[in-house]
Amino acid sequence: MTLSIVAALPLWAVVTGEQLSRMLESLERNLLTPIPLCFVLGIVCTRIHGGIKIPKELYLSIAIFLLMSIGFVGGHELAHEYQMHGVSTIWKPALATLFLGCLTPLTSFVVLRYIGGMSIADSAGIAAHYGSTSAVTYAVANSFVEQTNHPANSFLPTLVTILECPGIAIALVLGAGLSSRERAAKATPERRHVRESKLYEALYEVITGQSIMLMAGLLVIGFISTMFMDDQAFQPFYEFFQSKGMLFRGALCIFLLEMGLVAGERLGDLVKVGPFLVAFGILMPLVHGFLGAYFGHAAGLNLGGCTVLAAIVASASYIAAPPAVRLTLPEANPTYSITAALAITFPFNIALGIPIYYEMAKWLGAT
Amino acid sequence: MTLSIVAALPLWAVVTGEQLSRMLESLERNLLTPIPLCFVLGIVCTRIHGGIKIPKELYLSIAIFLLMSIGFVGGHELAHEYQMHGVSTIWKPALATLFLGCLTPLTSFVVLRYIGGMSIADSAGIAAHYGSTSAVTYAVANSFVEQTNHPANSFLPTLVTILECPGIAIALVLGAGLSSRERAAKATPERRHVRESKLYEALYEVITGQSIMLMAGLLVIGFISTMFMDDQAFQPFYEFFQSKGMLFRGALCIFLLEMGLVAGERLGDLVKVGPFLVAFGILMPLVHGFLGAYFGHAAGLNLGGCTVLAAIVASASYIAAPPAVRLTLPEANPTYSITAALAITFPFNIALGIPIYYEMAKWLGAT
Amino acid sequence: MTLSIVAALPLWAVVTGEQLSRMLESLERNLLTPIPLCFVLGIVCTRIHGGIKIPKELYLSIAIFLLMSIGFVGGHELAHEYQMHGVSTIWKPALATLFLGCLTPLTSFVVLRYIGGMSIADSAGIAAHYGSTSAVTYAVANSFVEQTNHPANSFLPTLVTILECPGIAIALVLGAGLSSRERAAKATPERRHVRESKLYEALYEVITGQSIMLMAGLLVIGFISTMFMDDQAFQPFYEFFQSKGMLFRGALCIFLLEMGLVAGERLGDLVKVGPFLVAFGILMPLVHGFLGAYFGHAAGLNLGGCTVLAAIVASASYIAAPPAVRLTLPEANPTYSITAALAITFPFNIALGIPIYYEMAKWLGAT
Amino acid sequence: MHLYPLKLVTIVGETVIMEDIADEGLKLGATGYTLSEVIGEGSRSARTVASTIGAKTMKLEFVVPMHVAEAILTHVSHEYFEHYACIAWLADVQVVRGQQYIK
Amino acid sequence: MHLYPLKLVTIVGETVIMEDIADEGLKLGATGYTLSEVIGEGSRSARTVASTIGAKTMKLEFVVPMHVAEAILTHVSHEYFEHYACIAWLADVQVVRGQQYIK
Amino acid sequence: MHLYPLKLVTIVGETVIMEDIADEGLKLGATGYTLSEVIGEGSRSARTVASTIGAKTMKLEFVVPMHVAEAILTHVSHEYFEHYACIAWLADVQVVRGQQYIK
Ligand SMILES: Nc1ncnc2c1ncn2[C@@H]1O[C@H](COP(=O)(O)O)[C@@H](O)[C@H]1O
Ligand SMILES: Nc1ncnc2c1ncn2[C@@H]1O[C@H](COP(=O)(O)O)[C@@H](O)[C@H]1O
Ligand SMILES: Nc1ncnc2c1ncn2[C@@H]1O[C@H](COP(=O)(O)O)[C@@H](O)[C@H]1O
Ligand code: NA
Ligand code: NA
Ligand code: NA
Repeated sequence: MTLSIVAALPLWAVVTGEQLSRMLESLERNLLTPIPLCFVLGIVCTRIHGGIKIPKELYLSIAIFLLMSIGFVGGHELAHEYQMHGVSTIWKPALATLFLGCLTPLTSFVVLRYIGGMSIADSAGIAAHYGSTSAVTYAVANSFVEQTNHPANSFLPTLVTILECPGIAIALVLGAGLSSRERAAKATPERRHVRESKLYEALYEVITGQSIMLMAGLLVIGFISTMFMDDQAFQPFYEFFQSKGMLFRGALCIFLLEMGLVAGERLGDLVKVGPFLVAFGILMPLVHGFLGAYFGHAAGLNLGGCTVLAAIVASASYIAAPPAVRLTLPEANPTYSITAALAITFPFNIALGIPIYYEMAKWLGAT
Repeated sequence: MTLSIVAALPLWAVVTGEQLSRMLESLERNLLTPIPLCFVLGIVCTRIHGGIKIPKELYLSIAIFLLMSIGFVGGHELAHEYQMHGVSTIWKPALATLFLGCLTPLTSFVVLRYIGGMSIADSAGIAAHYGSTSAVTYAVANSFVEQTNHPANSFLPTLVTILECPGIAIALVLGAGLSSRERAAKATPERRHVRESKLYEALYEVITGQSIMLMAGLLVIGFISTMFMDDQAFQPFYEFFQSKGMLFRGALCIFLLEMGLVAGERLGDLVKVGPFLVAFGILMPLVHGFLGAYFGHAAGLNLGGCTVLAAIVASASYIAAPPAVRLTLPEANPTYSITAALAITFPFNIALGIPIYYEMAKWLGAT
Repeated sequence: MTLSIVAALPLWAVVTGEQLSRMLESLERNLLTPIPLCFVLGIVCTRIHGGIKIPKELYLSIAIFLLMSIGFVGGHELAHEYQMHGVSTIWKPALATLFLGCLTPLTSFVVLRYIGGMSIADSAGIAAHYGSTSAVTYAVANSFVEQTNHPANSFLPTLVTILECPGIAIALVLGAGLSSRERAAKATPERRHVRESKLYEALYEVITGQSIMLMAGLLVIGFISTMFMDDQAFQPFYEFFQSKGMLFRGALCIFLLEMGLVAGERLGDLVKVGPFLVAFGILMPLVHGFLGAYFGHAAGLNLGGCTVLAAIVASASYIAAPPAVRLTLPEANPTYSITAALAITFPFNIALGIPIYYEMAKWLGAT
Repeated sequence: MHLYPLKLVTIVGETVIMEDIADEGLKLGATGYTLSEVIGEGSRSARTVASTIGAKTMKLEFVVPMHVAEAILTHVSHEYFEHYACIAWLADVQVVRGQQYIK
Repeated sequence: MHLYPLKLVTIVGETVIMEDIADEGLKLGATGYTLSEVIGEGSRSARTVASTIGAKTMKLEFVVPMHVAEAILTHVSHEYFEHYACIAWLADVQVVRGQQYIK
Repeated sequence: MHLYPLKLVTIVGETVIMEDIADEGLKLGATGYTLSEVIGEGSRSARTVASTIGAKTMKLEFVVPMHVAEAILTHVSHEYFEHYACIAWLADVQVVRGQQYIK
């Protein structure tokens, strides 16, 4: 972990002149577009106690649509990739992603527990969030690289799917294991049993959760239909789901408006979580993002691909992780993890992180 | 009823060689597309206790959109047909459909009561479901024939609207009449009166129910606007509602995902309903489908039209029928009717039925 | 006030021959299109106790989408206007709109209180509705003028935003002020204090309400993104929100269906509100519409622009106004204001008002 | 604060009958009712994950004097208990300005 | 299992005032509240099929000691009963670890 | 009209645990339950305007005999009161054909 921080340092030393101005420009191009502006509108609205209320069902429906889209388009692109190259181009990035999915909950846990001095439950709980990924961050990163004319490799949605579960699972097992050892003395056997069954339940729910089922399911569906349908019949489905299309982009705007409303509310909790967690919510993604770009580049991803992989590795889950953590590690304070993931890391990634990962990837030599 | 089974028999005798392989191919073309695959995803998800949850409001909104689409496009096509041929091409298929709408609840009731030995209330309740139709089966059948390049006659949506009510009404009246005669001895006059008023209420609710109001209403609206608006102004409305468009296809995917989730749950009830009802849920649609194709052909429908008419006659309602039956025939066990309609007949039609009806129509000489 | 009625009178005297037949024709072109027909379907459905039920969340989602669309497209057009002409073409219409927004609650109040003899609370409550505007009436008027090939000036959505608040605020302050003076004798100081705090609360909620936040927010977002994004990246967002597009038109159809369902229910209350309010609900919009067309023309709007401004000035709010009035003027009977706004003025504007305002604008010389 | 003792009648049952019961309650003497959507599981009704088509459940409450409570419960028990999934109970409540809920 | 006797205050009324009443209840001494959407019909409020724009109704519950219950009911009765559609009642409940709901 | 005295157990708490508690209640002897979505504020839970991601709350009711009520409340109090936001209370009710809710 400390190693990777050291590895990241040089990057900051060399950020100068031209690069900085290019970053500012790409920042502007990234920020002054409807998607992040809707997020800002949401925050502003909450802070001035404005009246925007997105019905829960609209939010959930958009989430379903976005996950299905990412999966379907991913399956479609995967089929093309597979038809052209077999699995030769994919297996390395897939392995790298799996590795990153196992590494990031551990780096997060170590930093939180040993540098931040947080409790086992809190450390593991937050690590579960940072070990998983945020599909919306993926979508925003993806449209960023498309706007810079460096579209990511076609199989990136597949990598999002791979990154979804392992991090949460590892952090939960770690947290439950360590804290049960701590409690061992006082807990009755019966209560330990209850705890364990909740852990299995939560793990199973993570693995078969909505995000995974929809993304992986539609990935398979997109793959199969691309293989077997003729183009004309496939067209309307592709138009409906495609991530450059008006529905996806428009849905993202509304989704980010709601995310802004929620994040705005959480801003008040920044004081409660303290300066360490604020720093963690910004620096940990930078480290993870660097690792993502580094291993993505090593596995052969292009510039867009490295950027997007960095963004999803750096992102923190706020949909799948919270209920799983709440059920398994009830002593963990949900305010910490949700505020960090949603009010710090998410806006940081959307606004500044993605252009930074892009520069990182460039600096690493990705093209 | 037995007559029609006899009439259907020869069909099976001649299914050989080339026809079978053609059916397998069309099956593949039918099944390996997003719409049925989403249904399968829903079933798989429920069986493994996965986490997909479609908000009720999204489901209802999609249902509203689909019904409006079917009506609007139907009205638009009807206007074209009317402008070209007057009512000359339409009245025969319309009459045939009405006849089938009155026949199918009776065939169903007779089979259930006298072959299956089910109670009056259960027989009538299930007959109400099979006498009506499923708009989603229509939509899937319609996209099937479009994919085979044999689009159905333009006025098929009008026939769906005609088929919606009569079957339910006839079955409810039959069931209420017969079972009240049975109960006559023990029932007090006051209770008989309550029963009757519930029957009228249910009948009225069927006739003015959401499905009918939306389909018939939008049919009229589509008809009028086609007549009076110029093409350019009409265009955006047509794009929104059109059944080949991305919205309709995409909405169908999400709808079938939810149908799969519900059907998956009902699969557990297959044991409860017993082998007779499972057989009924497969064979009755085949018989009704054959009748649909036969009378459709006789009334002059084309190949696609016969197929779609067969599919909607063969389909069973699971939206309009259940509450009407529950209110009028409370002794009927809803598990029987909903499981048969939703977990047997619906998937059977989607997966196998439609290609079979297509072959039937072909075999009958439709082109 | 009486002055403006006098000013409107000549208009009626000159409606003859050719003009009338042209109005009938434009009426037909306006009425026999899906949007008003969906409204009629909703009314018919309610009156015959039909079963159409639009989920509340779908209605709210569509409202959000429509407001965002109006704002976004407005911002986009404003940016173009601004790039070409600076603020030179806009400031006059903006001032005229602001003036009308302050005038209409006063004209309404005076008519209701002194001609209609209604209570202070009721007069102010209804005036709050008529002082604000209905975004859906805007949308319908806008598509009307587009269909007549006289599209409104590009900055009309900006004027809708300006018209949203002042009318409600003025009427509430007026009503609260006058009725508190009346009550002064009997009210305890503590209760007066409660009343005042509710007034401030309600005013703040009007100014930061959902309609304003979404319209003004997206106006800014549309403006900024038009300025800073390149066309290709902007395209999908524009397609999603654009008011001539299929999503906007289709969403309007569903929205008007629900409006029809609600208005149909309120029709029964027409008897309760009495003939004066029915007349008010038709004549007040004609007066306000004339004022809108007049000042719009004076401020340099084109024919479409005058028509649309007249329509929005003539329209009455039924989303933002009701809760604000309920909270501030609890003695006001909500049946009066909502029935007038929703069951009289809204359908009158949709069906007859808009073509009349179009003729008014033409008669005033707008081109 | 003057409170008046009345009865709170609560009925939970399948959606298809609940609006009818609400209307019948008004006819039997209630001055109003409160209805809400719930998720229920009982001897005859099962909770279903996908609640879109599966049996839905509603909860209905009446604040009424004792004789109206009895009339409602008797009616519901006779007309609906046999064939529909439902449960009904009675509780004591003290109602603000309670006399106005007696017709 | 130690249970502590407290009062359950239930208020059903039009949505526009219910969040205010919830906040006022907290100020009058309640430690929390539970709010839910319902459909209601009463002497001043009518059930409307299309509930999107029509008057909506909410139900609000407080678990509180008697003196807070009285304060809340008195407040609601004075401030809201005259002009708004609402009903309020009181019931006896036994609360788990009930002391923590007394401020 | 024969009514049978039973207990109404009400538990309000964060959504993540409520389905589990419902199932555990059935195991402890309840014959059914009624669950609904609410909005809640308490000492450990805050009402959030944007309820999409924030902590959500549910209300759960069991109609049960006294010994089952005690078992459920003891269980909930031991397993959930420490770390989760929840409240639980008991009330007396008279249930129509109440014997059938005793297993
Ligand atoms: N013991 C119980 N406690 C609370 N609610 C119950 C109970 N039994 C049944 N219910 C409710 O009443 C509905 C119908 O019950 P049943 O007729 O037993 O299927 C269920 O869906 C539950 O919502
Ligand atoms: N007798 C009653 N029983 C149950 N709920 C009632 C009763 N009367 C009124 N309500 C509720 O209280 C709300 C306001 O009642 P009201 O002020 O009578 O219009 C209604 O919408 C109902 O939800
Ligand atoms: N005094 C109270 N009265 C009514 N409901 C309460 C009360 N306190 C807590 N609740 C409910 O119980 C939930 C959990 O409370 P708590 O554990 O205090 O945060 C809250 O979200 C409320 O819905
Ligand atoms: Na991550
Ligand atoms: Na049928
Ligand atoms: Na106005």
